[in-house]
Amino acid sequence: MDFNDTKEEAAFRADARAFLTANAERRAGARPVLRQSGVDAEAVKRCKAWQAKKAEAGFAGLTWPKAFGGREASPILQVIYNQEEDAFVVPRGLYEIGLGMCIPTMMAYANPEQLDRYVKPALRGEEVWCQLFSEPAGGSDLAALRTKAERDGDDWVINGQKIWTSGAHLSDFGIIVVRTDPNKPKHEGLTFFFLDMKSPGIDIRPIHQMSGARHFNEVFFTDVRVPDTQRLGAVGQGWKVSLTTLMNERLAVGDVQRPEVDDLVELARKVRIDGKPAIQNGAVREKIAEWHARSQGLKFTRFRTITALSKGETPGPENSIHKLVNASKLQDIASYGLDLMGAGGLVVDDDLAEAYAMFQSALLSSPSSRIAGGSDEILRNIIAERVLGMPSDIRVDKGKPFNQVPTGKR
Amino acid sequence: MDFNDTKEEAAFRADARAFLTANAERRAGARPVLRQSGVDAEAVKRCKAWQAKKAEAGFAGLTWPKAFGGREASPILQVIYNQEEDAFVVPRGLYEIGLGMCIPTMMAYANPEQLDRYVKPALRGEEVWCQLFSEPAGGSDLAALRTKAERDGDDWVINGQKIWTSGAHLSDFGIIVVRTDPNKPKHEGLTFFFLDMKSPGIDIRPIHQMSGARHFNEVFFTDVRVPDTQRLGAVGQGWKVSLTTLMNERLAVGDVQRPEVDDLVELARKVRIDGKPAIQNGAVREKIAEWHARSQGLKFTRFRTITALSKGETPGPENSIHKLVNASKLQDIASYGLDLMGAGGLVVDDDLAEAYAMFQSALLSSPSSRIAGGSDEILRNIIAERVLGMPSDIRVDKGKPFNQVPTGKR
Amino acid sequence: MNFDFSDDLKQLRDQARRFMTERCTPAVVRRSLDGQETYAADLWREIAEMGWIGAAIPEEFGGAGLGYEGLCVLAEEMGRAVAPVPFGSTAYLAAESILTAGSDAQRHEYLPKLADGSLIGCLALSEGSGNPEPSAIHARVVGGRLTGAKWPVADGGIADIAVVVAIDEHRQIGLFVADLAGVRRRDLQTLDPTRNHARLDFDATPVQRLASGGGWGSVQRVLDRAAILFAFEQVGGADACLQMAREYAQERFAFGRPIGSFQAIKHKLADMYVALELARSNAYYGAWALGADATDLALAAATARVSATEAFHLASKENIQTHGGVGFTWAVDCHLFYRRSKQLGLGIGSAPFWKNRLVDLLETRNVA
Amino acid sequence: MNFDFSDDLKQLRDQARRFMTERCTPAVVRRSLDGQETYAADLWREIAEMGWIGAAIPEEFGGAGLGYEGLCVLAEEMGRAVAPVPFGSTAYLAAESILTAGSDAQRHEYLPKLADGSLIGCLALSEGSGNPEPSAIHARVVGGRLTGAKWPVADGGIADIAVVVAIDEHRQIGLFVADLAGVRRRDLQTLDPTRNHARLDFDATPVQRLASGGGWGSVQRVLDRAAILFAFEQVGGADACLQMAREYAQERFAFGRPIGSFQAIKHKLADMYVALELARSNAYYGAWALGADATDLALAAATARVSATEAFHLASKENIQTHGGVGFTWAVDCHLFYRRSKQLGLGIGSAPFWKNRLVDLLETRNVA
Repeated sequence: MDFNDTKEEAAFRADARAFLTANAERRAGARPVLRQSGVDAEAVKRCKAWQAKKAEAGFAGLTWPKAFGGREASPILQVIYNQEEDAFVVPRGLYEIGLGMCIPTMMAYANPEQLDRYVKPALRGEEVWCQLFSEPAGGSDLAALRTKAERDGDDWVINGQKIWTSGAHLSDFGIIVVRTDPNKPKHEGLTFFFLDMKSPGIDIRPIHQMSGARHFNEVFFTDVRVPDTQRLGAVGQGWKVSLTTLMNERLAVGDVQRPEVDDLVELARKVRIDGKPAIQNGAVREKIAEWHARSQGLKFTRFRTITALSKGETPGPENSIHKLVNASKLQDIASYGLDLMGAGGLVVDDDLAEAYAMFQSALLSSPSSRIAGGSDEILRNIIAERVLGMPSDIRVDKGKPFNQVPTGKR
Repeated sequence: MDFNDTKEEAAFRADARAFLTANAERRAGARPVLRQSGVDAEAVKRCKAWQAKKAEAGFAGLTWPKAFGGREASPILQVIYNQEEDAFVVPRGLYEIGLGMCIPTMMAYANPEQLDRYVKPALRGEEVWCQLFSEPAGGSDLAALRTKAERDGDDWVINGQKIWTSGAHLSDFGIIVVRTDPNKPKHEGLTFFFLDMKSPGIDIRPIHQMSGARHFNEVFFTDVRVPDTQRLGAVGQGWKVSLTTLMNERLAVGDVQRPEVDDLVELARKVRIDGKPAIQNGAVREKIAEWHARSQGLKFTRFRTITALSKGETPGPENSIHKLVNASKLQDIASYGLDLMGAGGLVVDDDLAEAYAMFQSALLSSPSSRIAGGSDEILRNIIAERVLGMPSDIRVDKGKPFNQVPTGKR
Repeated sequence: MNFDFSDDLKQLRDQARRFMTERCTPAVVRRSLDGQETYAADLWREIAEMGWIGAAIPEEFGGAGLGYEGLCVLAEEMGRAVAPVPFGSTAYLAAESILTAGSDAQRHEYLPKLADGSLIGCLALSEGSGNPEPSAIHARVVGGRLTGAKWPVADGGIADIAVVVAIDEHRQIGLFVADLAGVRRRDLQTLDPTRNHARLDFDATPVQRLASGGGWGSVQRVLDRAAILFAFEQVGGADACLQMAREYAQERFAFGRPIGSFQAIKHKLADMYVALELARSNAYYGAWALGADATDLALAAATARVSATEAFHLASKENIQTHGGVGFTWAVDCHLFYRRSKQLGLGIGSAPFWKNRLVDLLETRNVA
Repeated sequence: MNFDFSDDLKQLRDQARRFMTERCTPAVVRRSLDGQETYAADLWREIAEMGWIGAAIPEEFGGAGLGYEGLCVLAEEMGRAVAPVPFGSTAYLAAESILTAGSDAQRHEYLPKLADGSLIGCLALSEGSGNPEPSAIHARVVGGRLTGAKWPVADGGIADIAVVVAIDEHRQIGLFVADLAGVRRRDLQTLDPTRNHARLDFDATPVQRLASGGGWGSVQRVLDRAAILFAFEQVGGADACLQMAREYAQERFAFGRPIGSFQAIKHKLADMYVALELARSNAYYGAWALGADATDLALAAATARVSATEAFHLASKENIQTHGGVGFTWAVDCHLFYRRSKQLGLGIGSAPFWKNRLVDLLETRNVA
């Protein structure tokens, strides 16, 4: 075992740090960066400027082919860049899905002219992409989507509704999977496209979350035309293409969410139990110890994944562990921190709330963490089936034409 | 709300207490009564003598019809008798299944001559009964039993194996459910009998549990003949009869298992953390509080059930709560108590172990509590389906002939 | 033994449930959530007219004299409806403080007006972060005048009077009644906007001391009694969450079947049910202890509070989880319960506080 | 970065796994369980011959000089096989104590014999109930002679030498080596009969002090280092349980389908897997810290210990649960792991002890 960089890695790390030092501000103080309300117009400008700079310097799309502006670097260099970037304040939240999921799908399925047209502008941040998969009736059953596309000459005509689309209102293009044959079984009647988000007939409405955030959207399609040339993969092969996209989702690693254990330690030094700092209380200590062990376990599990990556191995669904453990831990730490504050924990006013109100904020945002991008229950299923080889759930819809599968009232 | 006895209840309570005071020793000291190794020959004698005395005095079969030696009393009187008996040392473990499950089933299905022959001897403790339902291949899927009975003249001939039969080696008679038609779906091919446990062809072998206990048995049947007159219910109606038996199982309330929360409090006063009694440690206190709240919740839930009973309502599967909560609590308290003892917690020698080794003993017996008589998982299913109205699990064996249902290697 | 509410009280419960279902709809709750109103004043007036605020106040002080079991039954329905009214602050805290610690004159002065809704009451205890404890009380009464900041005070922004925990000239803890007219107040933003919370800045405010409200014991006594009533509100809220989750799980399909047919959901609901039933049983015992002024009232209160806080927290968060994506939207009602769960769970001391107190009481009992 | 064992060590692991699978079968373990033998002496001899006991002992003291990562890899396999041998007592506790606290002469005297299996070692720390702490040490050395009772001592009944924690004439804690020939011992009955445990009654037994074994710090240092090796044994045991449960769930049918197709079982296994992977990752970091003698070794050790204890406890009890009825029989092997889980979990201080220590270290680190 060895935690040191190789010579090549060290050189790259120095380059990255030099670039960041020259172009960004070092992070200081403990105030967490919260992304409650998504990205506003000002933030969009900052994001665009930063992405352009990053691409210019060759730090965007590190692992991508050189032909597309990348460096064909090992994934470990991406990890190193991320580690370095974490120490700086840089604008985020606009390109993760486009560059992490949409463009990789394009690279696997689009034709050379299309790649020529779309990849570099995306990399330079000039065009923003979103992903249109989820639907109201789908939920955990992602493939149970009903938005339909019907062939009309050289075009397809899309009608229906997508939901949970991050950044739809800021996007230029989107990738979408739709049902083109409802008489086929669920996974077989789907087809995949990319489309212009400014097309006539697209109506985007932000979703107001309980946390106050509004970065997800509902997207309604009324007779939206997409040329057949923008189809990715064969007709009826949409599910296969979607899996490519989703595979890339699992590789993307989320932000560190606050409060972390250290924030709880900080709080427990400050609030008092029976006149003494809470951190002296045995119950508080046990909880801190348990969450610390879990945090460290996740951190080192990621180190093991990075090691596997750098040896050219593909990390498996073991990564599901990360979100499964983290989301509940966040909710539990948030709730427990508030318990330590007593009634004062209710208050979120800036001038009165403890710890920048991050515990309160996490209490309200953590329920979505346990659901979005694969619920706790789905993640446990994934681990049981794909890692441990358990049989899949009994599928009553298997092989049935999609339009004959029972549906509920909700 | 009122915790006082009615006049009738108070009079009965006084009677019961007088009977117990005259005939049994009051329980003293904290040493728990453990039933690790079942009932030995000496204990059988004591059980028989006590049951005879109880029946003589009219405290056995309180709720049974007078014709069978009962008092036709309200269930609340049974509860009162049990409360009183709990304060005395009385021998237990031999009649619970016979009187609680077997004879009630007989009362529902046997003919008058049979009841005349069997009920009173059972009530007086002269004859012991056992219940032969579970099979190795069944487990939670109780009805998936394979022991078969074939008609031969006026008899049926039984071949196969039962398991988890409490007290089989001490029993005179047993009730048994067997498969009489393997071509019918699982629940439809069963038939129910009672039989003489001394019949030729019955081979009884005790099961050695991890806790050291041996009160369960395997029972092997080789060409065991049972007259058709000992059939209970119609041919093919065995499952329906079994449900009568099992319904009575849910009404039986288990012994209080030690260690209880008070035992943990006692231990926590004695063992030390950082030179101070463990009970001063915040973590220990939180756990005690949580378990106390759960214990009390169960106690008062039982009070609510008793109230319902005394109003003539039938308690529902809500009773499943009791075993579900208690079994895990027992395992958790046992494990935590040992944690407080540190390495010393390993020791079970009588002269050195803390608290009569009841924590160690419970660590080894609690796994069976979480499984026997309905596993945690089955109990959650029962609560979800029968109390909360959730749909049943998808049944792939539904309607299939039993001999075509897939089986595994174990 | 009869461990159940009387038929009369069951009728009261059914009546309250019907009334709240009709008048305290989610739309009403959301008017407070969205800041259109500070609390549901119309609803509050109707509740007052029915005599519910004074359910446990003896008739001689203008109450309905239904006893504590009556108040418990109503509390459960307030919780079930996430009612945006100062019911708990007025009935469980202010009125109870005055009833248990006030002189006869004080009772006659305040209780009839609290009972008929002409005064809203609150308890001003907290001074910022931390659970209740004597050393955290700095507000001080000198010469009958109170100075100090109290926050958050539930319903402090809409209350007419506050029962204030403060220290006197001799540094002894006492309970004091303050008229809030003229006191500087500021509404606070909190996790649960459906209940008003304020910061009260007392500056030589004239107060009168509750006759027997001396020492931390008198504060704890108020909290103990309130804990049982809070437990009923929490049980009501938890029950509502379980019912929402049940219905959703039966009606929502995934993979061609109701999600309630998946064991992950079934077992989650079973766990919610188990926690709720344990909490309900402990709350029932608390109701009895409150009515009978039992010797183990304090232990019964701590036990009920610990169970109920756990049950509502579990039910409110797993109700969201059962709902999936829509569960965490503003438009769906799940979060109303999740917020209220924390509001009730922190309000009079959080779970760690009550667990510690429970063991204090267990220790005393076992020694005695 | 390379956060994985080297190919050489992976080979060692595979070799050890094959060897243990073949030689340390359940039948061998059961000979100790049933009391037919105190420990698997033949197996122990073979383990010694392969040089595993001295894996981390430098070659100059007769060891294999594989470093700590080598010992970690072997520890995992001992845990997986529930090995009924004094590996931990000899290699992680006795040899490590002497290596880290002994003089050069002491190292030369004992380590080669511990490494080649001619001496079995143990650590005599506990004096009855309670987790390790200085005030619980009463055994006393006066004039080079030790008096006091130590129990339970893992492998104390079969060991040749013990490293004993005792106080000296100046009431200072020290580490002392005692030859156990002639010391009165009594084998104890414990939760895990597959490991020997004894009570040692020292009565003016001659001992020699380990040169730098002074103060509680030296004891804690031994425990810290051992905690990482214990964590690997626990990870090995937890992994074995998960594999058993997996296989059973795939092969056992109920209601016409493998029980592993029910979410109740799937999600249980997923939870076991998650706990195991977190524990494994923390143990890996511990292995690195041990090899590098890192500054945060103590924190890494406490973290690894907390995770591994939790993972093995969970895996061993839920493996039984997955097996259903046969799971709690004597004849099926599930209980071997359940017993060993508690043996390893209590042996060098239980979870509460290590959680408290973890936070001690966090506090120090955050202040620094």
